[in-house]
Formats: sequence, C-alpha cells, structure tokens
Amino acid sequence: MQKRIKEKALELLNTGVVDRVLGWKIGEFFYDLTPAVFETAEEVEENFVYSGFSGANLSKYLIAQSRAGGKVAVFLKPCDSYSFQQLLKEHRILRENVYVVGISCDGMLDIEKIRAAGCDGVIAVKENVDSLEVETLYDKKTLNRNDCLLERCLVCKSKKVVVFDEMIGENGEEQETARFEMVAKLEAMSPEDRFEFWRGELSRCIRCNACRNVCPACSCEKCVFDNDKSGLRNKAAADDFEENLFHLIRAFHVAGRCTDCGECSRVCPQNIPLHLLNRKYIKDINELYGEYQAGADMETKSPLTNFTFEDCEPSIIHERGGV
Amino acid sequence: MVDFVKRISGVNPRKCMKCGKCSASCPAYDEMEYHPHQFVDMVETGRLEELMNSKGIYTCLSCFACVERCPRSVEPAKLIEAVRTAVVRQQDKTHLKPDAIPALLDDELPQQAITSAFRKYRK
Amino acid sequence: MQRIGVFVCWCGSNIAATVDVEKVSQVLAQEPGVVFSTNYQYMCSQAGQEMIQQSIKEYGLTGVVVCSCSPRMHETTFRKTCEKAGINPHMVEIANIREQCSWIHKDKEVGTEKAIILGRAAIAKVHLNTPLTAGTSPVVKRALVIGGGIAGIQTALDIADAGFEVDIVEKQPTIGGKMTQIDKTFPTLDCAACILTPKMVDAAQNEKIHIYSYSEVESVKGFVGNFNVTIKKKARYVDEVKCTGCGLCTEKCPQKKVPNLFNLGLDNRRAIYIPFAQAVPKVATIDADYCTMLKSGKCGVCSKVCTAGAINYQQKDEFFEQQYGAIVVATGFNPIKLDKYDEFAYSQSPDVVTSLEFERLMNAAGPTGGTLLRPSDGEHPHTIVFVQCVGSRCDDEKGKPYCSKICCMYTAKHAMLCREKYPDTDVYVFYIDVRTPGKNFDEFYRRAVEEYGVHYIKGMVGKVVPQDGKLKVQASDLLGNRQLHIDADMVVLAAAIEPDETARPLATKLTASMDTNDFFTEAHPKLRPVESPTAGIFLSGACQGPKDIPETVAQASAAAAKVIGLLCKDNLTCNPCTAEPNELMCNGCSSCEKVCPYGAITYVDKEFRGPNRTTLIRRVAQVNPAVCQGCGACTVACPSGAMDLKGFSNQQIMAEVDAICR
Amino acid sequence: MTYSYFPGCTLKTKGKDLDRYARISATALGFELDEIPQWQCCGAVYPMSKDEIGTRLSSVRALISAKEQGRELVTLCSACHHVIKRVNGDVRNDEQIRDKVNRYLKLDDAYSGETNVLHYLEVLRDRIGFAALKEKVTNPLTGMKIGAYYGCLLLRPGKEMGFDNPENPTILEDFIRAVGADPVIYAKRNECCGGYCTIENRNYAKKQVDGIMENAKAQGAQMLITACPLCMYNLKENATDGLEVKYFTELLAQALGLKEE
Amino acid sequence: MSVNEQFQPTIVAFCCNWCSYAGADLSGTNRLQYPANVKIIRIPCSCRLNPMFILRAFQKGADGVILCGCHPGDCHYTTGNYYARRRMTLLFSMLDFMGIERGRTRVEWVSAAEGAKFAATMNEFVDTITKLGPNRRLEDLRCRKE
Repeated sequence: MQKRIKEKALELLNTGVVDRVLGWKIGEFFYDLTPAVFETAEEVEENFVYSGFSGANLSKYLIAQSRAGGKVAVFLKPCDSYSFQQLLKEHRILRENVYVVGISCDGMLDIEKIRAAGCDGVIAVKENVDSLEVETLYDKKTLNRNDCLLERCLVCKSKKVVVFDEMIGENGEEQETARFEMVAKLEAMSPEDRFEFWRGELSRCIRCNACRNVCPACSCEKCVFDNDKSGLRNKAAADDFEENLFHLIRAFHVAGRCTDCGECSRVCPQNIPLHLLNRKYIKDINELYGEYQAGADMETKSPLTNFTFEDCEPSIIHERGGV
Repeated sequence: MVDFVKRISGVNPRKCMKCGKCSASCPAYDEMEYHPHQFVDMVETGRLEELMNSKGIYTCLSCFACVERCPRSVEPAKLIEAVRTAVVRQQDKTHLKPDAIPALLDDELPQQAITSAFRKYRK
Repeated sequence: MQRIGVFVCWCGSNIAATVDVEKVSQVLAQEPGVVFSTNYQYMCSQAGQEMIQQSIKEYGLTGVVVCSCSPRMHETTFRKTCEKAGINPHMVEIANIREQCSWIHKDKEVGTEKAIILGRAAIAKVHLNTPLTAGTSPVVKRALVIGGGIAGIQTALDIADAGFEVDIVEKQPTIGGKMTQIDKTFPTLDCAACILTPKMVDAAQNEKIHIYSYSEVESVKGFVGNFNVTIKKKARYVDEVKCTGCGLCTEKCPQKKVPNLFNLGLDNRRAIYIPFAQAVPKVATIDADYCTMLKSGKCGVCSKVCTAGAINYQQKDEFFEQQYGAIVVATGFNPIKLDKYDEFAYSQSPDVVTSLEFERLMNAAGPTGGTLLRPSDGEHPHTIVFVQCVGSRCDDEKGKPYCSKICCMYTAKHAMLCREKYPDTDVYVFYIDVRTPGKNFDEFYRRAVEEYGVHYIKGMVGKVVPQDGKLKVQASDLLGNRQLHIDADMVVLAAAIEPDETARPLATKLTASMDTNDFFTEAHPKLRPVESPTAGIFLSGACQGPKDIPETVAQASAAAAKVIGLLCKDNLTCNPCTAEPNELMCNGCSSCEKVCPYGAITYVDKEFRGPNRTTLIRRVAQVNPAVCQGCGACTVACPSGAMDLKGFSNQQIMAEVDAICR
Repeated sequence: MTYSYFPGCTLKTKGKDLDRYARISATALGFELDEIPQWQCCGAVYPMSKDEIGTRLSSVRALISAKEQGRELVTLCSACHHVIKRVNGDVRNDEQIRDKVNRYLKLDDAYSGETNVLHYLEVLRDRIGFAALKEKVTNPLTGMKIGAYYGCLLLRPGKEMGFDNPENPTILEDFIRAVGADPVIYAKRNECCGGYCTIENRNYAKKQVDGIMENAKAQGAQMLITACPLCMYNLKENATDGLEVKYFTELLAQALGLKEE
Repeated sequence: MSVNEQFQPTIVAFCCNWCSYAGADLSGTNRLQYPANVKIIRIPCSCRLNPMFILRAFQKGADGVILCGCHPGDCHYTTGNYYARRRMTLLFSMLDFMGIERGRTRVEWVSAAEGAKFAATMNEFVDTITKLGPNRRLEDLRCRKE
C-alpha cells in the first residue's frame, strides 16, 4: 500500500496535476506519524510514509491548504472522507483546489495496545495481513493484528470513501458495528455511577487542547474558549466544573457535525474516551430524529438545523426509562 | 355520605348545567319519583336521605343512555348506582331476597337476569 | 464605566406593599456604576418621568434601570422618557418587580430580597448595553383579505375606501359566504340577500378591490409590512373573463344529479353551475368531481352551447405571487357535523334538519321556493320541534365547550317566522337557557313567546324516533317535571358552529396562534380584539369566535381601521435588536443561515488580511437588519459564537445569570 | 387464528344457540374459539362504584387467562362483553383499582390490562372483514328485511366500549348486508329493552319491548337479531305482538350453510 | 447554611418574550403565588437560549434551570422553539449521560394565556429542586456561596 500511495503522490506531483501533496511523515518515533505537506518529489521519496500508524485524519488541514494557492492532493481513508465531505458541506474547503485520492483501509494500529501486549521499546513493526511482527529493543514478538487496532477501527462504521477523484484499492461499504455499545452500557448505569465515571475520566484532562486541535469539526476561526468576549474564555481547567464545561460545550458544538472519526480519543494523551460524548449525541440523534451520519452526503440537513413538528419533547429523557 | 357517593361514583355533580338531557333520554323516567337530573341536583344539595328511600334507584335500567348523552359528562347512572350501593350495603337493606326468587322465575329466564339482579340489589 | 441611575417605583401600594422600596433603592445604590438611586410613588406618572429626565441631566447618567412593572407594560414609556433626556432608549432596562415579584409574593422580606436581585440583574445588563438605532422597512400599500364572507367584504370595502388596494381570496366560486344562505336576519327580520348582495356588487365594482374567487392561500412568507403570499387559483374550467354568466351551460349540462351544496344538498344542480343568481363573480364553474367530460372525455355540451367560448377543459390551477403590507383573516365558520349526535336521528330521517338547512327551506330562492315543506314527502309540517345547543356547551369529549352564541336568536327567528307564515303549526323550542344579550334581542325573543305563541320548554330532547311518517320526540320538561312525548313533523337542530376547516392550516402558514377550538386568538382579548399576536395579521368575523352579523360587521370595520393605520405608514421602524456577525470569527459554515426563519442571512466572500502581509478570501455571514426579527436562533447555531444578538448579547445574558446566581 | 373465548353462564344454559352457531361459524371462517379453562362468572353487571373490587375479580381472572395464553379474548354475550371490557379498562386506567386487584389476587406477574377484549362481531368486522365474510356466504338470505337490535350494553358508554358509534351504529347492519339480507334501520335499535327489570317489573319491560317492536315493524323489519341473551328473552317473552328474534350467530350459521334444518 | 434552615434553591427561568414572559406576567396579574427562588431572565425566543447560559447558571450556583417558550407551532418567530426543543433535548440527555440529575433542567411550553400553568410549573419545579438538594455535580466550587 505504502508503495502504491507513494507512487501516486509522485505521479501527481510530476505530472503537475497538483502542486502539493498532503500525507504523513515520521515524527519523533516511527509509530508517531504526523501530517505533512510535500512540495517536491524528493521530499516525497525521502519522507512520505503510509503505514498502520497513519491514523491521522488529514481533512482538517485542507481548510488552510485549499486556500493556499494551487492545487493540493490528499490521501483520505474512509473515515477521513466523511470529515472531508462534512467540511465541504460547511463551505470550509474549496473542493476545486483539492485532488482526493481515496485509500481503502483495514484499520489503523494503536501503539498503546502493542505496548500493552508486552512490547516495550518498540523499534519496528512489520505488518502482515493478520499479524504484526514487532521488533523491540529486547526481542521480537508476533501479535494478532486485530488485537492491536484502534478502538474506532474495531467498530468501524464505514469502509466507504464517500468522496474521491481516484481510488487506491477497492472501495468498501458502510457497515453495522457495535459502536454504541459503551454508550449504552453507560446509559444503563445509575446517574451516580455515570457521574463517577465521567469525573474519573474528565478529571484527568490537562486541557492540552489536542482533542480540539485535531478535530475536523473543531475548526472555528476562533474558538469560544479562546475568545475574551464569549464569556467562556478558559485556557486551563481549574476545577471540576471547567473540565466538564469544556468537554460539554465542545461536544455540543460538534453535535450533528461530528462524523465519529475518533481522532479526539486517539490523540488524547490522557486516554480519555472523549469519543463517547460525541457518540452519545450521535446515538440520541439516530434514535430521536432518525439515522444521520454527518459527512455521508452533501444534502441532508444536520439534525440541529432541522426539526419536525412531531419531534419529541425534552421530557423524553425522563420517560425513556433507565435510572 | 354525600362525599362517599361522590367518591365511589367518581361523579362531580357540579359539572351539571341542568339541561335535562338525561331525563329526556331516560327510558325509565315514568317509573321513578326522582328523575336523573334531580338525582344529580339532590346529591349536590345533600338530599341523600330522600334518594336512598326512593324506589327509583331500583328501576334504573343501567342502560347508560344518560351517560352517553350527557353533554357535560356528568354520568347520572353512576350516581344512582352509588346511592343504591350505599343502601344495599347497609344491614338488612338488601332489596332482593333469595326467598323471593323462585316465584319470579320462568323457564326461559336467562341466568344472567338472576345473577345480575343479585349483584345489583344485594350486598 | 457606565453611570447608572436606578429608579424604584412603588406603583402605589402594588409594589410597595410587599417590597421595601426604600431598601431596594438603598441597596442598589451600592452596586458598581450606580451613581444615583431613588424611589417614587408612580414612576410612570408625569412627575416620575420628569424626575428620571432631570436625574439623567443632573448626574450625567449613561444608563437607566427602572424597577417597576413588567417591561411589556412600560418599557416603551421609559425608553421614550430617557430618549427625550438625551440617552439612547436601549440604554434603559426594566427590572420587573411587580408582576414577577410583588404580586406573587406575600412576605415582604422575601419580596424585597428578590427585587434587589432582579435590580442587580438589570444593572449588570445595562453595564453591557450599547446604544442601538432601529432601521426601517418599507410598507407595501396593499392588503390581503382571506375569506369573502360578510366579514371579508366589509373589511375590504373599508380598506378600499381609504384608498388602498385590497385583494380578497375566497375559496368558493362566489363571495358572500354564509350570509348568502340565510333567509332573514334577526332581530329586524330584513332579508339577508337584500342587504348583502349590494355589498357584494360594491366589492366587485370597486377599482381598488380585486377578487380571487375559487382561490386559496398557498404560502405566506415575510413579515408585517412586507408579506409575500402565493395564491392558488383553482381551475374552474371556465375563462372568467369570457364567461358572461348567461347560465345557458348550467341549463344544458346533462349531469343533473349533483348535490347542490348552496342548498346544503337539499336539491340537485348540474355539474357546471353558478351557485346562485346574485353570485359575484357571476361566472360558471365546472365541478370536476361530477363533470363527465373531465372524467371520461365524453360530453362537451357546455362547450358547445357557450357562445362566448369560455369553457376550457384544459385549465390548470394557477399560482400568483403578491406582496402585501397586511393580512386580514376572515375565514368564518361552519355548522359542526352531527354524526356524534344521532339520538336526534339526523342521519335517519330527512325531516331532521340543521338550522342552516331550515334557513334554505324557508328561503324564497331555496329548494322549495320559500314554502316550508318537509324534505321527506313535501308536506306542510304541522308540529316542529327546535332543539338548542346541539354540540355546544359540551364537555370537551362530547362536543364544543363554548356557546355558539347565535343559535338562541336565529331559533327565535325561525320559530317566529313559522308561526307567522303558518299559524296552524305548533312550534316547540327546547332550551337550556335562552341567551339574548344584544340590542332588541330579548324583546325579539319575548315577542316569539308572547305574540307568536311559540312553546318554549326548558329541557332537552333525548331521543328522536322516526316512525310512521312522524318523528317521535322524547324530551324533558324540567319546569313541568315530566317527560314529554311529541309526535313532530320536523325537528330542527341548532348545531354548534366551529371555525372553517381551512383555518388551522392557514394559521400555521401565517404563524398566527389559535386556541384549542381552532379560533384565532387576539393580541389582547379586551384591548386588541381584532389583531392577532403576529404583527400584521388581523382578525375579522367568526374566525375569532362565534358572532352574529352586526358584531361581525363591526369587527370587520375595526380590523379595516387597524389595517388602514398600518398601510398609512410609509415605513415601519424595525426591531433594533438584530443579529450581528463578527466577521473575524465567522467560519462561513451556513449553520445560522439554515435556522433563520426570515432568510435574513446571506454570505459574501470577503478579503481578510492574513499573517505575513498575505490576503485571504473568506466566506462570511451578513445579516439584513430590515429582515432580521431578532429571535436569536442563529446565535446558538453558530459554533464559534461569531453571531450575537444586539440587546440580548451572550455577555448581557450571562451578566444577568451571574447577577442572579451571585 | 385462535382466540381465547369467554362464553359466560347463559350461553351454557338458556343461550346455547348463541354459542353453538358462533363456534361452527368460526371454524368455517377460519378462526378458533378456545374456551378459557375454568372460567367464572363475568360479574354479571359492571360495578359502577369505584370501590367495588370483589365483583371485578372474576372478570380479571378471565382476562389473565387470556394473557397467559397470549391471545385476545373474545366474548359473545353483550353483558359479559360489557363487563369484561370495562373492567379491563379500569385495570388499565385506574391506578387504584389496578393496585387493589393485583394485591387481592396475589399475582406473581402483575396484570395491568394487557389483554385485548373483542366481541365476536368485532372479530367479524375487523379481523375477517365483512367483505370476506360475504364471499364465504353460501346461502345468502336474500330479500329478508332484518332489524338489528343492539340494546344498551354493547354500545354504551361509547367512550369505554369503543365498539361503534353509540347513537348510529352500523356493525350489525353491515353484518346483515354481508349475509345477503337487507338491514332495516329504526331508531329504537339502541333503546333499552328493560331487561334488568324483567324480574321485578315485567309490565314496564313489556312497555319497552312493545315500543321497540312497534318502531321496528313500522320501519319494515320482518325479524330482529341480537347478541344478548337477556334482550333475547325479553324481546321474545315480553312482546305483545312481536317479531321473530334470532341470535345473529344463528343467522350467520344459516348464511354459511351450517345450520341444520 | 445551617442544618435547620430549609434549603433555598436558586432557580433561573429563561422565558421567551412573547409567550412565557407574558404568561409569567399573567400569573402575577392573577396573583398566583410561586416561590421567590425563581428568577426570570427575558430572552427574545426560546431558541436564543445558548447551552452555555445554562452551564454558566449552574457554575455560578443555580440549582435548577428551566426554559419556557411558546407552544410548538405558536412561536412568534415561527420555528424558534422547534430548534430549542431539539437543542434542549440533546443537551439534557447529555447532562443526564454525564450523571447530572435529570430533574435540574426542564423545558415547559407556556403561552401568554397560561398564567396558571406558569405558576403551577414553577411550584412544581421548585419543589423538585428542593427535594434534589443543592447542585453539587455541576458547580464551580470557587463560586459556592457559603
């Protein structure tokens, strides 16, 4: 895959179809791949990497890149393409300046899980279809690939690239997965337990803003939390309330726009399952207002800018049972 | 007692606008000394004693014509039944005694007529 | 820092009885920014207002807080007061310490404490207030009247008389409404047609009035002063301009078995018809449900006989768009359906009729030519029983909870006319109460009893049994304490009236509110009875509640007066509290645009300065302040908080929250 | 389709015809009536007093039987239908009654009115459909002018029974049309026959019945049909010069060619 | 707050200007009592209510927040309350999901004619909140009033 993608990047640059390529390069470690813009074939040859660690969603960078003059090529995995289309829908990306190469995806790897499997000091990972050969400072191990996938990939909602100019690999389909299982489990808990759960998680938040910075939906010109006049300005949470506030408001602002790409949880250095908040909104929206997948198409109205006369009343949360 | 009748009947006699449609609908009107609309008024004004001694409470057919047609959903039949219930629940106030039954029977009389008479007129 | 003055009103004892006004003004004087604080008996009085104006000058106030009655009561008053003293009216805030404090609390300590908190919230808000200036929007000098009955006609005539263009939209092929079906009017007994048809002709001939007959309102957009209405003109398959109304087609049409709705189905008409002789416009209409030509393509007789060549089987529904400054609703009423009340045997015998049907049976232009004959056998009825309150004054599940108001009088009229024309008939009227408030109304009813010998019986009919050509009426005579059994020839039911079934969907289109009975609600039940709470929508006639003809006409003229008052203005002052985007923060995502009910938001690509002397084109929202009504939906839809609402800004509301929760 | 079936006392004794014809017709129409085991009296009259619990219990037992079988409960006798349907409504809507009944019966599995109560006629109208019934008729009763006699209990109170328009019912008329005969509409078809008074005040019952018969005859009826054994008795025994009265099920069996001559 | 003293909750009621604020005025005009714990903030429409106002109220010490608007279908701005209805449904569901007591937030549609409903609703809401006790799960300790 890496080879085909790299060839495509070179081809697009060399034939002048695009002026730049948006892809991934190695960061501090080989498994720490970061988004990067390549302007020359040489740079691509040297630095472009695509591997099981290319989880980063590139769509958000196009807000700036599509306006930076010339044309840019981007490689989008299925879940990234939803974010891309959602941004198109919100007029954030200039479509005509982007050349989208869709890539099929078998799931991305979670280095934490590899570590958890007893591999400290990982220095290389060779990916096979079903297994991973992990080389560490100390020895070599073979792991089951499936055991090392990111949570979001285990419950992948869709293998379909929804918008592309060209595909590498076979395009897939949307799929039914148990992605709301954890949300449902929490819903079934008592309010006290839920409260404790979330306190336990959110109190670890260090307000590094990684979730916000990575989120394709959190792409405001100026975030309310950075705005002196918003009344919400807050750089660092000093108290339980502010930890709650930040994540509550963030989730509400992306509700109906979040495509469930899972980047927030992936990048959280404290491993807070932030995606559960977004999924709760998605689950509620699906149950109360009908199935809706942000970014799935350009036409359907977002549930929060839409309504029906027969919508349920807010009191439904008292009626629908549970504790 | 009035409260008891109101409670077990679930009827609010104050809803009555005194249109008389119950009495206009009642097939047993001529068999009663107090008519459905008077019933409602008498419960409201507390004249229960007279009602309880009235024969009319046993002539109500429970046909629900007054219930059906009352524009205000007062449902006089329920009041009549409540008063009758209040009477037959008292000691020795049973209206129908088993001894009296055989004389009333004929071969074709359906069982339900007897059962229902017992249910309606005895404790 | 603002320099704020606080003015606490006693409202006589209305506030002062449960709120320690002295303490309130003292405590509030300590609030930051408050440079002057006082209390006074009647702040809205001349003296009170002068005190405010003087204080503004004396202390150089930049903001004013009045602790008084509801802002819905005197906000405008105090704003004007301050404006005259030279500060922007939007620098004034009201703390509602009467309706929402002194009147609902009994304990003076509690009331005082709450009043202080409400005062603080207002002060906190004023600190963030900014001077606002209202824009203006032009008024389209044309009115729309929906419904062409007597209410609609009167309203249209009055508006036209004042020199404004008026359009009437009427769903029937002719204007005139219910009154065309009525025979005589109470209490004068003059002929309804004689007083109505001249008005219909006036309306038709008035240059300022345009009648869209056989038409409906399709959609309404816009707002007061500038409504954009789409009118659907239903296909009548006859060219209105060419048709001369000669009526030849209506005589030659071979389809003779069409129930004549004008006579409530008591006789038949043809598939092509003119509802009645004085119809306006006098133009034929083809009933598509019955016309053989339209259904099977075979016939075409009307087209052959029409010398004007007006028949057009290909006609389609047409849609017109028109701008209006004001809209008057005059959709009227209908008698209710009687299937819930078949103890009266309405569905079982043709001789049981509604009062409106009886009206047709008495009318010289009706199916019997004005001779009262039984529908079943065409015989003269000798005993007639009238039943009042059929479906009116009921428990909610049994019928209409209201009194239909007109039945007592028209029944007295019917009873009287019967006895007058046919002295040999016995007429019984069963009533619960006889309600005759109105000029000469009770006298009229008494005449029916005393002079015409109508038997008024307090009681109700319980059952009507059609048998052997008679109607066996079983009823109660409450005063006589007996059950009556009358062998009647006819039974006439005073069916309750209800708003026309088109009213509910129309209300939704107009966003005008309705009560649970589908009557339109007034802006104020006593003081603004002909205005809907929705600006620019006015109410005329029975769409607002049961009404007789004089009341309807009075309300119609009142509605016209209100419309004229509006159309006289060239411009309306807009709401200054409009939404305003901060372009620097706008993402251009269109969320706000999608929730705006007025289409006030548009987008432009704008050049911004980027870092390092670069320029950047960004898509940003723009609000048209003339169109924005200030609801604030967009402000919440905006994730970045770029959109804010003037007068109710995020900061202002949060300042109030803070002050209250402090 | 199998329904739980509650026949009631009279159908086992004086009203056997009503029951027998209903069962054979059901089989012919493709549904089965499964008599619930060990049923007790329906309670005979609906107790209008809210505090009467005892008389409601037997109805509730029948309702629970049907619930346990997971079926709808079909009744035939108007009185049984009236009582069971309304008691079920009470259990469904009146918290106090539901609570008391459940505590009284010491139920493991609380009953809160889950069973759906249907009258046989409702099965014909809503499940079989009169059009389908018409197709199955082998012996249409052409030319017969039949008056439907509803009485009171089937229809009233309309809000609770939800059976038909209480003042202008059509279900029996539609039934009569389905079996090929002509319905005769007469106003007293929902007037009380005086049944409950027949023991104590026969003359009064006679007056009621004569009024009904007179009205039906005047409107051209040659025969009346009913669903109520008590009405049946009354109309037959207390009429001065009455029309023939049959159970509607007999007419049904006849039209389906099932009635032995 | 001493143990003996009954807990006096702070309640913020956001009322739309056209229906509910007028409804609140009407309950005053009719002298219908409801506790002084309720303080009303006037907003133009229920759709003006930003979730951050609710959170801000809780932060600063409110124990309950209620939104009152025109009945669906009667919105002065046609559609505002439909959006508010969705927003509040989702927000309240989220608060519930995070373990905040469901009773602390509420939406009620109150027309200008429903003074009695307004008072009844407020009585009921104050009662609910009093029973729930002080808001502890969504408060800013620094803002706590002692």
